[in-house]
Amino acid sequence: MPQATLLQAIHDALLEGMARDPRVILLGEDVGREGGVFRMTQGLMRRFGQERVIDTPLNEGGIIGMAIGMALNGMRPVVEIEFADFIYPAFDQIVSELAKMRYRSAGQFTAPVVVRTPSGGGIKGGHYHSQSPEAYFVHTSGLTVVMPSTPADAKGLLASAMGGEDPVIFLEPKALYRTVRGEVPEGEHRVPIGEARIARSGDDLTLVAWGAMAPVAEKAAGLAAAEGVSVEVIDPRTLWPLDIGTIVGSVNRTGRAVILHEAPRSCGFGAEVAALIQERCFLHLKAPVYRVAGFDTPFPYALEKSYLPDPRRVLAAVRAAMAF
Amino acid sequence: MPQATLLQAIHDALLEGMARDPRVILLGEDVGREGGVFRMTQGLMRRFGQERVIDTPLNEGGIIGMAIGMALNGMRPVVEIEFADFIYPAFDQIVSELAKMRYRSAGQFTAPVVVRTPSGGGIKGGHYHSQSPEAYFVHTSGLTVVMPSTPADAKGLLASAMGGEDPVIFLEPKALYRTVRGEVPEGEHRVPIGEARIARSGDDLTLVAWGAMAPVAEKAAGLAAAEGVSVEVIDPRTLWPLDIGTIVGSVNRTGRAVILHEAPRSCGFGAEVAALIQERCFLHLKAPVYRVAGFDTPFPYALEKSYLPDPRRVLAAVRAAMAF
Amino acid sequence: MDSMISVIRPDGTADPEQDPGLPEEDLLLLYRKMALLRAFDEKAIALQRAGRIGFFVPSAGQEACSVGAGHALRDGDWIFPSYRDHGMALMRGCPLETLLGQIYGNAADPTRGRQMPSHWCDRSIRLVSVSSPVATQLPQAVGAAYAAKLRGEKVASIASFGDGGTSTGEFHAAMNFAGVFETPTVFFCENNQYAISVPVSRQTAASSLAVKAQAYGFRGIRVDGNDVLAVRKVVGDALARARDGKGPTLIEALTYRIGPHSTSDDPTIYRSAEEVAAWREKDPIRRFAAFLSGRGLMDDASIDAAAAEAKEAVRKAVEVVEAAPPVPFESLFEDVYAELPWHLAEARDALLAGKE
Amino acid sequence: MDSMISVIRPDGTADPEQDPGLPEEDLLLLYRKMALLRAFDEKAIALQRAGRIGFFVPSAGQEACSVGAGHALRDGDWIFPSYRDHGMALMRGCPLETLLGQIYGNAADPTRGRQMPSHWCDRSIRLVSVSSPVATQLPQAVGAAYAAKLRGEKVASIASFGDGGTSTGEFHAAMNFAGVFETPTVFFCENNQYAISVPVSRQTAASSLAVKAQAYGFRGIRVDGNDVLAVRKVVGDALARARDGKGPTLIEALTYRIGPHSTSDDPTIYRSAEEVAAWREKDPIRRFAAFLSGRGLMDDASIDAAAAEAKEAVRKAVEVVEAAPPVPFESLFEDVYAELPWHLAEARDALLAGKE
Ligand SMILES: Cc1ncc(C[n+]2csc(CCOP(=O)(O)OP(=O)(O)O)c2C)c(N)n1
Ligand SMILES: Cc1ncc(C[n+]2csc(CCOP(=O)(O)OP(=O)(O)O)c2C)c(N)n1
Ligand SMILES: [Mg+2]
Ligand SMILES: [Mg+2]
Repeated sequence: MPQATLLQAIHDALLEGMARDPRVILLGEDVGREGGVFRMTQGLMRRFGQERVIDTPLNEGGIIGMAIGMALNGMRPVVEIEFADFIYPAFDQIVSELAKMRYRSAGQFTAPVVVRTPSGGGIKGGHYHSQSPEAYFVHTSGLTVVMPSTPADAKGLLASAMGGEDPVIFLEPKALYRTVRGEVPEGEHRVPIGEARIARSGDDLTLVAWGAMAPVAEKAAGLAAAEGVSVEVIDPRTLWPLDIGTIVGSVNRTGRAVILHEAPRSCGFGAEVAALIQERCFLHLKAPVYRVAGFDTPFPYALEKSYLPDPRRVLAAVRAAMAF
Repeated sequence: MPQATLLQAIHDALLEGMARDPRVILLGEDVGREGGVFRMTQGLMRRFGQERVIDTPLNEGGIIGMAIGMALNGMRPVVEIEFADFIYPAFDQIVSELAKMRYRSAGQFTAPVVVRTPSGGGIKGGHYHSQSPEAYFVHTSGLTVVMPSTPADAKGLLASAMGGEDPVIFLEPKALYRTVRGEVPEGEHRVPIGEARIARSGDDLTLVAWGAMAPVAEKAAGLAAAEGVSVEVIDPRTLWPLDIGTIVGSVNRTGRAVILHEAPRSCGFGAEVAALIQERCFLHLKAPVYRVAGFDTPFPYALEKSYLPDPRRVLAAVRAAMAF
Repeated sequence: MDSMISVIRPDGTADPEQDPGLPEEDLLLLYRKMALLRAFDEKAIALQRAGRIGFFVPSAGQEACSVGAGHALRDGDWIFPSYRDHGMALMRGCPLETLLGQIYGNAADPTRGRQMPSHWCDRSIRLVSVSSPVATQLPQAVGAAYAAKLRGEKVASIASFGDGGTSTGEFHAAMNFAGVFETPTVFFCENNQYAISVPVSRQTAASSLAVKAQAYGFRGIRVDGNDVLAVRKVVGDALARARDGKGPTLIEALTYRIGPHSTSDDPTIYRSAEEVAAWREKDPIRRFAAFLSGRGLMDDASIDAAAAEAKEAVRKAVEVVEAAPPVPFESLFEDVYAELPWHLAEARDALLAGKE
Repeated sequence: MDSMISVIRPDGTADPEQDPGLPEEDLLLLYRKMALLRAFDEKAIALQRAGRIGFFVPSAGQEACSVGAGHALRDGDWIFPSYRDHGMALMRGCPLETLLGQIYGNAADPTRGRQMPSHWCDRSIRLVSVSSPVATQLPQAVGAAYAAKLRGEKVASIASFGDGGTSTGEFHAAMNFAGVFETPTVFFCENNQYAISVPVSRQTAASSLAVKAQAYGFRGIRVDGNDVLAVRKVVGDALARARDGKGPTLIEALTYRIGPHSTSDDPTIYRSAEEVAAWREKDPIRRFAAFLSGRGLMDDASIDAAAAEAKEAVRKAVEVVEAAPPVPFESLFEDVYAELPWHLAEARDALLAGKE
């Protein structure tokens, strides 16, 4: 299997999806002529024409609203929101429309739109080029929320999202775009929505992390191993609906859990995972479920490194859980 | 002390706040001539003039953006969003601007805006007149989130919000507007932000509930008492920053906790409260922290009664916790 | 652009310049549907007052808008209506029982009681599910039209909304996208002078709503919204242009909501009795009746008969719909996703268990 | 409305009809500030290329806009800038060290390294904190102006933004509110032809951006944005009208961004070399130099001297700012609320403990 970066893997999923299915349309700011600010859609407009790869005016609500209308009328739009931080002008279209269309029409109308957006920190982007908004979308009933951390998963999950019947918020860990490489199956490749990936097996503690925090978790697990602690790392990949079975199975075995994410801690998705674990694994837990997360501040510029969880902070939580 | 409904108490806080402080300005859709769709601001435009009680065009982002600008320039705007369900068009102004203004300018600019909005179900309003969006705002660093459930708290907390230096999302349980009455201190009355209220004392289990769920919790506590279970009911009043001390003190004593809210369960504010309790009270817990909440569906119209938690559903969770 | 197109002149005759020249049967159809719509609204309000339904959004006074526009639509066109456009649904053939089922929210409702009354939809006529948030349907109408254009279909989309809707961010986005992508979209603004209590003079300082089209580089037209023939003509032309690849149009239909904003509203707070009375004089149904009488197509007897017929049709439909059982409890958890996920299955099972 | 106001004519003389008639010292001040802005931008880009700062948003080619507008402002006026308006800050007296401190994000930054470079603010000149989300500052500018009007102060607010900004919902909201409430607000749109890679022809189908003002019932004006005197004149008039209670104005300044959108951008992907070269010919600084030379106010020597002086000022400021230490770690948790809440105190303490 060829090696690819996360960015290449997503690009390939888009290209192959468009080639396979004429209903697939890309739209967003700068996705056409420029090929996207991260060059994710480079070459696609030349190949598929400006009717199918659309440079839009600067209005995210318009982009997602238009995509919903396309989807109602049989297309498979894949939207790019330039940065996840700029998804808020479209929040109403997402929460009021995209998420509720199937329910409110009792299935008469559906909007299988995929909303791709670069998420998270790590590029010194400050407040507005670093946020991790997954919790907002997990809390919005009707949405599927996906966040891959490996190139193969990125390709396979995006293919599944594009082929599915439900709207998907597809969060891309921009810090990993060019920094991770991995084997990626050529041609059609699907990873099912709703199945977690066990990134590393272990016996003493379960560490749940997604997006750019998955490799941080793996590094922390390496540090812990050096201290004799065997950490299992689970990357949910699909944040919602969550593969709770895999997590509960692991925690029931290890008896300890730490959740790791970049987004601010309070009311983050880690709270939900922690709440679920303690509900379901109560008698197996030897320590509280700890959370390591971004701080409850806007995302800072100069102090980004202090803000973002690193393996040492994770290790401190692992130690605390082991010592409890 | 005179008796008042929740609606009257809020109205009085607005009226007294405007009379006391010429910097206070009200703005929103229909708040002027009509006095609001719930008649909350009735008579205020006649009294204070249409410069200070402003009927705005239909654009929530414009309303909150304008309020931010007023606040930057020394006013104390109090915004009404007609229903919490219509706050999403203003989500960008809230998340990107209101919540971050102080941080990003290192205190040079601040936006002490109060955003009032009727929240929650109970009026057969379906998808778009029933939502409880508190979790979105708790997860947004920089915001204070308040939700009273008694007339006295409503008046006192709104007065504190209007007199404070931080932006406040003030969620009003519309189901209680005219259905609860209580004593309300006359004249200036403040309830401090960040302090919970113990609505009922008990020894066996701690039940945390806010907004229109607080009276439901009290009813459930009554049912439990009939079964010999002594339930302590805590109404946080300020959802964020949360009065964790009061909750932890209670749970450490009772050893059991149930969280109750109307919003969809997953990634709701209940998840955060549950996560915090298990982190801090682990060794005292005799049962998992349970959650009773709205379902992870859009808010339904016909089946509203099945959707909204009622005392019997709460009682089932209390029983489960006691039997664990 | 601030002038207004009318067809039916004060003397009750048609302006030959603008007359859409509809065949007699269509003229009578328009009348019958307007009468049906009025009967439907009156019944719905009575049902709400009687506590048999919870809420309703009437369109009395605006019948010429939705019926005239609805008549101009063709099979294949997409409809993105507001909550005040059940006239379009009736015109396109949506059964009374579908609309009534929706406002009852029982098993007669194809949408399973999911939404508040007046938030209907009908896939078979491409009438998209009504949403409460004002104007969210506008960019969607542009997207549906774009898809049709991409596939080379000669169909258009119509988005309808109120004067208040023009202030939303969605209006701006949709108009701008339609202009840039030249989509076959008709923006149909029913300017009924108020957004709940806010008069249009406080909604915008523009000289008209139609003039706003200039900001997006396409045509804006003002039409007399109480003149069903004028609406039919202007919307018909705009749809034809759209289907022919000539791009979008904004239409401002000047009209008036005779009744309350909804059954929750008390319009006497913000409107004078004189103002309402003046507009009652311009009642679109009576005005069209006068025109038809002038043409010898109707007389007092057939006018009464049409009203009676409409009433009876509504009464019958109410009977059918009231007999339907409540929506099944389990439906609460369905249609959130294409397939029921584990967490909703669990929630349903727990609730069912607790119920026993 | 689609025509354009200029002052400096092709022959380098001023059109007496439009000439704002500034005193000589002001003319020279405008020139010096434009030269300073150019020197600042060149240095900042060099610093970014050298890895000494992380990012920068240049304004080269648009100096006449921000400097001309900045000169028209008075004490008490509010500024709601975009990330490309550091010229306004310079013009209003914001020290170079403040701007440079911000792009370094170290202890020399009054905003404590909180934001990306080019997101400055300065309370002392009422220049509000720049935000990345495009156009969010527009309704805020309306609110600040409303507050001033309510208190009877004779001040105005200016909001600046790009051609892309006109597509946002915030532009629509702000323009509409300003029209309805007749606030003393100047909407200053620097149409530099692109929103990153998207040309203005794909941003809107309108014949100009200035024409959009009609949708809101107030004046829209187009000005030559590479002509500092024209900008000074048009913005000055609009501000004066605003302060006098004559309401808002939309100004479209036609200009061009000579460099990349930001240091992260490669404009060669979406613009031709010829296009850029043609606009380089219209360089606002050289054009103004020609005018000043014609008036006998400058010559080659004083032009060179101004450039050298600007360079030296920037060099010195960089020296000062580079010497500053990093921002203190604890500041991460401050300014989220007026007072540090328990959960942030706990987080800070835990992190400090873990660090040891
Ligand atoms: C985004 C949003 N904000 C507020 C409301 C509350 N609301 C419902 S209808 C309405 C007025 C709409 O007026 P208009 O667009 O003129 O339509 P009309 O009701 O007159 O037909 C308002 C403010 C809403 N539904 N959506
Ligand atoms: C709401 C939002 N969407 C997307 C972006 C990403 N973005 C940054 S600048 C820009 C283009 C802005 O163009 P314009 O308004 O013309 O200003 P210019 O940069 O040309 O001065 C875009 C799309 C953003 N900052 N905010
Ligand atoms: Mg209206
Ligand atoms: Mg631009």
